[in-house]
Amino acid sequence: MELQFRIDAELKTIKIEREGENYRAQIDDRVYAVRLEADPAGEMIFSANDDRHTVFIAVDGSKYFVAIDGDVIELTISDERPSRRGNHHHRDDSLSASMPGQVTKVLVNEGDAVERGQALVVLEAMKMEIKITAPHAGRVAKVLIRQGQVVDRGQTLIELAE
Amino acid sequence: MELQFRIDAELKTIKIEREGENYRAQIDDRVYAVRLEADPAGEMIFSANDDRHTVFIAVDGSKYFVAIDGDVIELTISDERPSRRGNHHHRDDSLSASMPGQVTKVLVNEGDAVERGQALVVLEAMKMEIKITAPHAGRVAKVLIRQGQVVDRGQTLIELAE
Amino acid sequence: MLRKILIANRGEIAVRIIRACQELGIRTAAIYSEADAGSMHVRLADEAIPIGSPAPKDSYLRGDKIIEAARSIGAEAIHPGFGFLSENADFADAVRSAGLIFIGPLGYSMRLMGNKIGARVLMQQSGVPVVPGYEGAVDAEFGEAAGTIGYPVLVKAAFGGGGKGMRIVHHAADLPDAIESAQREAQNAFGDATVFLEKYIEGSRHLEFQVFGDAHGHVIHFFERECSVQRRHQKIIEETPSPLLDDALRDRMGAASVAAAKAVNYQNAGTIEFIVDPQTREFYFLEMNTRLQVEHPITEMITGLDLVKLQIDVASGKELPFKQQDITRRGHAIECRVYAEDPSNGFLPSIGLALKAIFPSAPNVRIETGIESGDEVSIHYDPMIAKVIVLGQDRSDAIRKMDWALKNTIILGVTTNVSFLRAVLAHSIFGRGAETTDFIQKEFSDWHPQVYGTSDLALIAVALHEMVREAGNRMQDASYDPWNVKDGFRIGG
Amino acid sequence: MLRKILIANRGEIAVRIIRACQELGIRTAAIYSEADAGSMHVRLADEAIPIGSPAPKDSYLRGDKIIEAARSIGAEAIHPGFGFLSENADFADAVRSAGLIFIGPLGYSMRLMGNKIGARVLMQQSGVPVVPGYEGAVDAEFGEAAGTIGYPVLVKAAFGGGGKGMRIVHHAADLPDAIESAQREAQNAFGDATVFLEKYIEGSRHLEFQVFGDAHGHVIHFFERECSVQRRHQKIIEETPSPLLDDALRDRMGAASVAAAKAVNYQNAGTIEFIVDPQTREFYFLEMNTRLQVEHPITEMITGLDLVKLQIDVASGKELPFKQQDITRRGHAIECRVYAEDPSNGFLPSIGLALKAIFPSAPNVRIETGIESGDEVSIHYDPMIAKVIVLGQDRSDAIRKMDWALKNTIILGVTTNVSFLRAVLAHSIFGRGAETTDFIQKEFSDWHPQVYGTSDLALIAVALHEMVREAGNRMQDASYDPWNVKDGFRIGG
Repeated sequence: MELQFRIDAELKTIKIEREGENYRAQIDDRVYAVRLEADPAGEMIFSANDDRHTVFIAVDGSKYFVAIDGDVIELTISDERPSRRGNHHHRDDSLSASMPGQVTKVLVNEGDAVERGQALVVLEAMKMEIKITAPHAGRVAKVLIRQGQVVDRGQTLIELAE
Repeated sequence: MELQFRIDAELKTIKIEREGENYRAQIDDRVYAVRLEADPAGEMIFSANDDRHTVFIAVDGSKYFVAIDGDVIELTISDERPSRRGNHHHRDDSLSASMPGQVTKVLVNEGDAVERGQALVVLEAMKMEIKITAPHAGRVAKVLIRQGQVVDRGQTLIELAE
Repeated sequence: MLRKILIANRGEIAVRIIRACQELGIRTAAIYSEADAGSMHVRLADEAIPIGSPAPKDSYLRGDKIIEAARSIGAEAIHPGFGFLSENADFADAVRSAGLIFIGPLGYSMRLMGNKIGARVLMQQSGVPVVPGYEGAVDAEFGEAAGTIGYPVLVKAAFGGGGKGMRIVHHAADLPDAIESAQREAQNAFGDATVFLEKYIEGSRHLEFQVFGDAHGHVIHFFERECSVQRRHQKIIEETPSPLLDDALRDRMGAASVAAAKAVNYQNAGTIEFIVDPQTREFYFLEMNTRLQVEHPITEMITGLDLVKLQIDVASGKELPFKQQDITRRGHAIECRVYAEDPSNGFLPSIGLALKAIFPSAPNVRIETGIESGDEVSIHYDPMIAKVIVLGQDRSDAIRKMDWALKNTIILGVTTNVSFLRAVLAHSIFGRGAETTDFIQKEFSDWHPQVYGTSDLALIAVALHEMVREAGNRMQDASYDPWNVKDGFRIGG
Repeated sequence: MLRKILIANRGEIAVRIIRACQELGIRTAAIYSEADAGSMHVRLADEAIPIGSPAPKDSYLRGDKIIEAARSIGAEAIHPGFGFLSENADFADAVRSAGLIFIGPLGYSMRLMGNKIGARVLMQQSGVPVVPGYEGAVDAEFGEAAGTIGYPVLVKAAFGGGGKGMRIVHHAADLPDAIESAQREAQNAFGDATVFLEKYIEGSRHLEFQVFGDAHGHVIHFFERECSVQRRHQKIIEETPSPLLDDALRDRMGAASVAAAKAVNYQNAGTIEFIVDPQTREFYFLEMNTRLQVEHPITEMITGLDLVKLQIDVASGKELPFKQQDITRRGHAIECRVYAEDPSNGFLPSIGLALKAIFPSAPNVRIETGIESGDEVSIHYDPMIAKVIVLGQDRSDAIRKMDWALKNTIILGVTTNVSFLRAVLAHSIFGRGAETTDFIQKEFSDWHPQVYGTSDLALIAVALHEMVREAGNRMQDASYDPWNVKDGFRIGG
């Protein structure tokens, strides 16, 4: 099985195959002999090249959250499979509200060129403001909301073009 | 839905029906208006005639374990449905080892009449002895083990006839 | 003993109060907004009453509905927790007018302490030092007063809180604008434009003393809490004892705290907040929090007391069962607040489903939380989802234990500050107990989580997970495949 | 500081030691029998080494394999826990001969205390009172000695334990038979037929003192534990302080405990067990347990110490970091042992799958367990599956808190003694602190769980569960039904 994930911005590929009772995994040119020791619900103990690790995994659609040695890593699977939930997901080029709230500011217009990390929209809920920023440089293709509007979680706010 | 359970030796019948969003349950002549409030995995909060209860449920084949207000109650479903696990179960008239161990004593012979609660077989494991007793009065139909034999959990030791 | 208490709050503090009541054999009633229908405090209470829509002003701030609910179910007392209505004097009065017990101080005490200018004056009269400042009413005199105090100065709203209506002014030229904008913000936020001046003490520390009064005129304190580790004016790590204090200073501040509480006839649990200048070791009264504090567990850890049980006893009219000299402490306690927020992105709240929430269990590790795996972290309320509290034999033992506890605090699905908290604990300034209120801002403005060499392991874990799941699916599919159920089923159905 | 420790044990004590090591940054290696491959201590350790088949003699008692394992993975020390090899002097010596640190006392001390006759003599020489008795070697003199002691007397095996080789004799006529059968049983069980006599004190209490020695000649004690609540000679509830002791008697027994430990050059954690006659308030040395004790957490709760960390420090050669007068206690602690056993059926072990194991989390409630939901409770090992420990402000607060904690200890799938423990806590004899070692036998021989009015609720719960499951199944079946996947699929496949 070959799987592709994004971690932060980076695209990573892992090949994994059964090898008798165990597994063989390859990432770039790094090869790991993997042994699954225990697999209670959502927890997993495995050894990779004889080092033992306990990880906790949670899945939300195409997103995987992995807790390992005290760190949490978020991976997004990037193959063509339909997601198991079917909602909450949006294409790469649209930006959605990460929380329900009120749009207090729209900082860009359609056609604007934007930098990676540039603030596009400000949402407010309770006493907190949240800035929605551009995940990559590009051009604003569509602005789908206006100031003062109340939006739901997951609602698309802006469409970006590469 | 009508379900029959054994609690200790007693046979109990409950009728339960949907009633809009809620349920109506009847046990003997006692009627309960039941509302399911929450149902996280293995836990359940419901109100029966407006009294609120939190219960924990675990199922093992035909056995149900229910923790309610600090007590644990064991119920065995007694309908004809095939069990979901398919093993671990034995008919009413055979007695099986409740633990793996060594048979240290066989106290009855085939054909013996036995009282309810009478010790039939003694098992030993670690430094503990366990007596296997008759669940009801009857006659020993078959003795399937001999002294000194090592038995597995669930292995049938004795068959009783009513 | 009370028989039934309504808890006018939600989240971890509601859960903590419910558990104390369960121990005491007191029945509990929860209230909940529509957003909280399935949440932990609702699941744990004996009864639960819906109180309105998610916005706090329509639910947890609806004092009228809450009092009505308490009466309708026969509760004898209301515990306000912290936040929401806990420092609302009108609510406290209304609860008492309705013939119920309010588990907290008198409305009278709350009002005196709620007005920061009045409180400053009262404290000075009671011999409690306050930050040098000016609380005159004439705008024209502010300039001269600021000159006398010495820049930088702080413009603060009389009825403010949470940093609103507050300005730091470094130069005399900026003062008029700062006063005007602070007044405008205060008017908007608190309905009162009154502001006053305080000297701004750079590099100061934030300490507080837990006080407790009863209805019989007794007030004692339960030592200090060091609360200097803050982000956006909110505490994230608290500890006790404070590494700054020696016994002499502790005694002086304790005596000042008791005097402050006595000045307002304080009853039940309260906290006197101080600013301490670590250079001069001078301390100044800042304000009083007239309620139980988020960080009360660290005081419980070192004193062995249960402050919530004590609140219930004292609210029922009992005398404090001990005197100042009976209160001893042992060990060193730390609390870390786990927030659903992103420390590498301005500590903005991160909301969503806590797919997994696993907390450590070990000797002298205490967890206070209002969520369990699968619970939603909602935008409507405070993003604090848990408190991890440890008691160590000494400070270094406590830090080590806290690091272990945080490493074993697994929250998946929402971004939290857990890794950040561990980084703060590991910082040398924190290590030598030298934290000041600007510590986080100065040392962690560029912080990002470091994931050394674990991304390969995460990939392997997820790939393994997919392999196992796929194998499981194949088995399940097979078992559900009608083609396999019976021979001869395939043709003709 | 040690870098890696092998834990030669299983279950909750292995888990507790692993967690202490994790806090200290020490790597841990677990060992496991085939029966324990997936168990909690194996999951938590950094490394895990299979050591043999399920029977203890083939795995957890295989000192040779364990030492070999420790050397092969580069562990510097072995912690034996309790039970298994923990009191085996030959194992302790072998570990040390292999160049490893044994986290426990010297083999020398274990041997002196392991011989009960020798220990009696040594204690008398050291001024520690022992139960009036007779340890002569000539059978013919037993009768005369028993007459002098006064009936009832206890015949005990010199190398015995767990009630084997022990007989209570009420009448002189029964003595010869009792001696003969005790000798036979002792020979079979322990390979040595030597027996001795002790006066049997009816209605006595069982108390013990936690002692700790270092390699520098210091020995101190950490107060007592009251362990009179026993079934089949096994403790099920322990508490500290003991309701029986006043400070004068506590000091005398503490001094005797330290003297006893010093008499055998005792190092590391140990426990001096006493019988106390509640009528005369006389105390008698019973035996020394030369290891950490199951109930050590209650001592930790009242003293604020971590005995396992202290064991590691002292075994590494460090001096005890405090003197007797530094040791203080606060509050009242209780431990309840949760056994997989049926208290209404002779406390026989009940083995099986712990389908669900949910433990309470609350301030001053500590859980020590080696199982999680889904784990097997195996016949091969001790049926104790968890310890629930609480610290209260006083005894009644602790009892109340323990009742709450047990009510919220949910174990489904195996029968446990949880309801029984709650019944014991609620008994008036326990309530007034008057428990004696025959308390359970006298008051609870006919005990059966009382399920008042909850069977209807259980039926409703299970019926609801079935309704919900059925509805879920219908949905799942539908989603897996290939007939629904596509129109036209039905005909011709």
